[in-house]
Amino acid sequence: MEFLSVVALSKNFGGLRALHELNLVVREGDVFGIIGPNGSGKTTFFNLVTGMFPATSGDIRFRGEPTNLARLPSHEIAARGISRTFQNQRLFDRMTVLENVLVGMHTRLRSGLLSAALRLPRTRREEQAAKQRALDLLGFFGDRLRPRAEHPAASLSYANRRRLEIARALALQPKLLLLDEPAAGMNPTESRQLMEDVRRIRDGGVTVLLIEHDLSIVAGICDRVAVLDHGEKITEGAFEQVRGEPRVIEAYLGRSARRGGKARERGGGLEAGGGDARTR
Amino acid sequence: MLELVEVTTHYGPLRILHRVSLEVRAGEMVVLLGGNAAGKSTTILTILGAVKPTSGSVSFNGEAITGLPTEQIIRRGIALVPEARRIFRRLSVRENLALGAYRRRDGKDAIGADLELVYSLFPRLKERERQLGGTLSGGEQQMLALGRALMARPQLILMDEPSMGLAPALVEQLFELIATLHRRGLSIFLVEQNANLSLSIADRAYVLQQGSIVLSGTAAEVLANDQIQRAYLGA
Amino acid sequence: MLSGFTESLLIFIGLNIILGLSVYPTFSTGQISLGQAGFMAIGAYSSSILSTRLGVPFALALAAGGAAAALVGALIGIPAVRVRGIYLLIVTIAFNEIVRVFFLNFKPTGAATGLWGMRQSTNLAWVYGLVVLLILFFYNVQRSRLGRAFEAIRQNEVAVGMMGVNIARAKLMVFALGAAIAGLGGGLFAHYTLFIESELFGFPMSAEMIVYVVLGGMDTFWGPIVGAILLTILPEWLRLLHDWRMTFFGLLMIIFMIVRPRGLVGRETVSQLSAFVVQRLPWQRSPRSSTIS
Amino acid sequence: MFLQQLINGLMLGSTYSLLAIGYALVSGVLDLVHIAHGEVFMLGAFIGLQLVLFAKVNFFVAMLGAMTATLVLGIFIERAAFRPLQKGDFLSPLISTLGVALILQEFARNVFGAHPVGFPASFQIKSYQLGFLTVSTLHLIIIGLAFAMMAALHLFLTRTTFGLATRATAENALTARFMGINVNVVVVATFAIASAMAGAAGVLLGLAYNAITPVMGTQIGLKALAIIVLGGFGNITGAMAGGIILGLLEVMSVAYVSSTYRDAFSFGIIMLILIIRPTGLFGHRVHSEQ
Repeated sequence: MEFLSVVALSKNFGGLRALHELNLVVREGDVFGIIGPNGSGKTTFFNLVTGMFPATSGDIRFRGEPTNLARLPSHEIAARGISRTFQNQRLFDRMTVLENVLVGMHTRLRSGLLSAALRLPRTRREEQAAKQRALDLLGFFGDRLRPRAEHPAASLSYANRRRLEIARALALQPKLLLLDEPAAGMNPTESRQLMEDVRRIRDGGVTVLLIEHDLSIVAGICDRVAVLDHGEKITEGAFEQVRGEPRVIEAYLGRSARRGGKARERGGGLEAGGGDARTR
Repeated sequence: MLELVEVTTHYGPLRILHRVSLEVRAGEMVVLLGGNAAGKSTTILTILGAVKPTSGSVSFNGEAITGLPTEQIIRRGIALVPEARRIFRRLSVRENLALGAYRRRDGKDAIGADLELVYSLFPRLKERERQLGGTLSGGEQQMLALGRALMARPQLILMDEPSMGLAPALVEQLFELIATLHRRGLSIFLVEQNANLSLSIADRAYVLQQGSIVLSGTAAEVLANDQIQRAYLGA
Repeated sequence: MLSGFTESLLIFIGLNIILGLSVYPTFSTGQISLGQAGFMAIGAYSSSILSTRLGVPFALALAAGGAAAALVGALIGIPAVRVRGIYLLIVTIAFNEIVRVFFLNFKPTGAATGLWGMRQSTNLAWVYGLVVLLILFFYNVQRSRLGRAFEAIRQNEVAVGMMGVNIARAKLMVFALGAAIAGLGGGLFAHYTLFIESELFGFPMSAEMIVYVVLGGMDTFWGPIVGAILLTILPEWLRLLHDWRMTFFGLLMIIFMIVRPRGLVGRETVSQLSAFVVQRLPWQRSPRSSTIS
Repeated sequence: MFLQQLINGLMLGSTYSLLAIGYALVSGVLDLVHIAHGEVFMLGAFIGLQLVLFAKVNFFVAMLGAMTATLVLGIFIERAAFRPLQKGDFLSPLISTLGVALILQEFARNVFGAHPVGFPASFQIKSYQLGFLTVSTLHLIIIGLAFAMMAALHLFLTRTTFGLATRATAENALTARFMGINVNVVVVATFAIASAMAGAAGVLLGLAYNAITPVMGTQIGLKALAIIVLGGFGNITGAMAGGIILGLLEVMSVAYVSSTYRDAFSFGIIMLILIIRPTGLFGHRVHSEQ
């Protein structure tokens, strides 16, 4: 049984090919890196796995279940145990740190409108337990978040906001966690701590998919990586193997001007390549 | 011509640029290299007044332009080829080009002559001049964005990652064209991720990493330095 | 004993609180309904018909009015939750107009001549009983799983979907809820004024309800309450302005949007106030004191 | 009979279009809703009437006067109720212009009185019999002026550099800035033009119905809002078509269905269309990228 298998996954935006025929298998318990230059389709891939928009074609299967995730709305995907963080941070800024984590627990709580309105003992107990567990989750990051539980999320430092996103995603009790550039905006010390945190998450039994532009982090924690360029997977393997490959260097640094200069096309070649759907 | 002195910018609490100093002299082509999220686009937006620096100054032709409204900076002779092209999709090709010349006051004839010049550079645009921008292919949109900037008859062109999202063959074609424009005397400030190709056509280069300039020199020096590899592929 | 004037002012304050609160549920998910007067009309007309023509007891007629409005709210809500922002605004305005024109022409409810013959069953106890119930309701829901989901939808719809919240269902729920509250308010209104006509339930009424929320504050349910109180009392104080009261209101709205676009009562106002109160309650040990630093 | 209704519908529809087209322009450039646009329309009608009644000017002069007054009013509204607002919020401009609407309505009520007033035509109305069809000078003048103004706006937008800048700003204000366009000037001009057109529409509709009231702005403003949403928010051609369609629909529903349900009928159709096509009839499908 494959943990996450992606078969021929494609996404077009109008005429723009953001992701093309992606095939990928992620093993349970791995930290799997998705790398590639800007606009290579990494975030589009995350958005497809989490149901932010439907795929143009292709399959995403999770834990051997017959359902194709590429067709499901995001809340159903979340309920199956996949959660994520966002590259450009999507915290609930005007809610407290604790409330942010509690929203992450939504699928694990039961109470409906009526029992909430009447505040039945059952609801009260559930809330109490949820709060305790949310505090425990904040404690995952030591003293970084827990003492700030009652502060609005907007008041957190940048690194703490990244941590809160992770805590909120963990509140869903995911089997698979997608981290989209979790180290962006962190200084080197914070980045090192983050690597440690990701390892602890993995050791806790959560498989991790990771997009990261800081390749030293990728080198430090990823068991395997896939390299995307122009919406296609150009290679896959252990990072140390992959990083020396000419295609990868080319993807990152661009083709050397001295090679391939003759391969020009006039007119007919004027087509868009892949474009990442992200905006910054 | 263009000079940034110790420019620092923030986005909310996050510092994007840290004391960035760089310069483009008249007739030069300077490339600013950097990996994902290094602060390249922010540098461009700061030059154009769309992002206000927390400290430091920007000057153009010896005149401080820090904090001026964008349209006044444009009027001084800077044109932009924006990131992801950003052409007007609901306007025709010709109207897009006309907008490039919006700030010009040197008369219909001069503008008309430049339109012909742009059409001679990009015959494809002439064929499609009545089509809406949104119907063009990615490569054609890039041509249009470049043509639109040329229509301003600028002293300096800023280009924000023109290679992004284009097929490799097309990127080479584009860079050849940029090199031609430069040879004809245009000053260019090119922001790129594609290091090898842009260094092969530029005069000088700066390398931006996490918001700071970590390396600068002539294009040949930078190309030879192995630190560039590190700036992109990690330490 | 209250004077007639004071009592009627208090009743109208209470009614307006209820109407303001009817806007709040949709607001709490970041949506906006400019058609609440339509639901109010449905509640008012159906409860009045039940109490006058069929002799149904007041409480039952009132509940039925609320239920009818909720039902229509759910029916309208199913397609309405697919549209958002300006489009939802138009759908709700259009709904309001349709309801108004319907009652203007519907013979069994008096058409253009209006409907009367209700007994004055609405009194201070009924109005403020409902206000208290609603406050309890909103207070409890706000700190529950659903209340957090609503607030999260308002703050970041994309993220909340990926937290496993079924956004369409939540929006439908608040739409129907707001309709029910407006329906109850309409029933109380009809059994106090004893005369209703369709012109009462047009766009201006819906707009007024929105204004309670927007001026009072849209972050918590205390906002519409404060807004309704102020905006009902203020005109009474402003008698001296005579014919220029609306001008004063208009100016107030513009100034508020410039100076305090989230309204008078913000989230921080409420938390500061409640912390202040909690600290002064000798018998209450704050459960949160350990985490407030 | 049907042809007659068509002419009547066209007359009503062309004034709706005139109002809606300016509304679409403002909404497109600002990406916002301006609730008081209907009140500007109403004031235009009253000012035109005052000029005809008291200044005894010719109808066309009165219309120009009304347009000038509403143009100034539009600039004032932009200054007072739009520009000081924080950017990017959908609700604030809605409420602040609702405030403007309240003020303008009360102003009209206090100054001009709350009761409907007749709007005399200051020119000779002749009727021409074409078979079964009666076409009056009224029809011709209203339809003619409305279309002439819409054509003028069209020419302005497509043939002038400033019109081009306006369309560019409507599509993407930031990129427009990068072209050197002063977006603030474009916004003010847009308000001025749209308000002048609303004033003209007010005078024309007053003439067509021979009755104006201080509250008519709300109802017609809501209809115009519905029209521009129907036509695809900010889409000017869509707004023009939407106005004509709504005018025809209303006249036909009065003629063939029932006069009392007229407004319910048109709003019902608007609601139905929005529910089936959530971005309007002529709306651009927005990418779901972000």
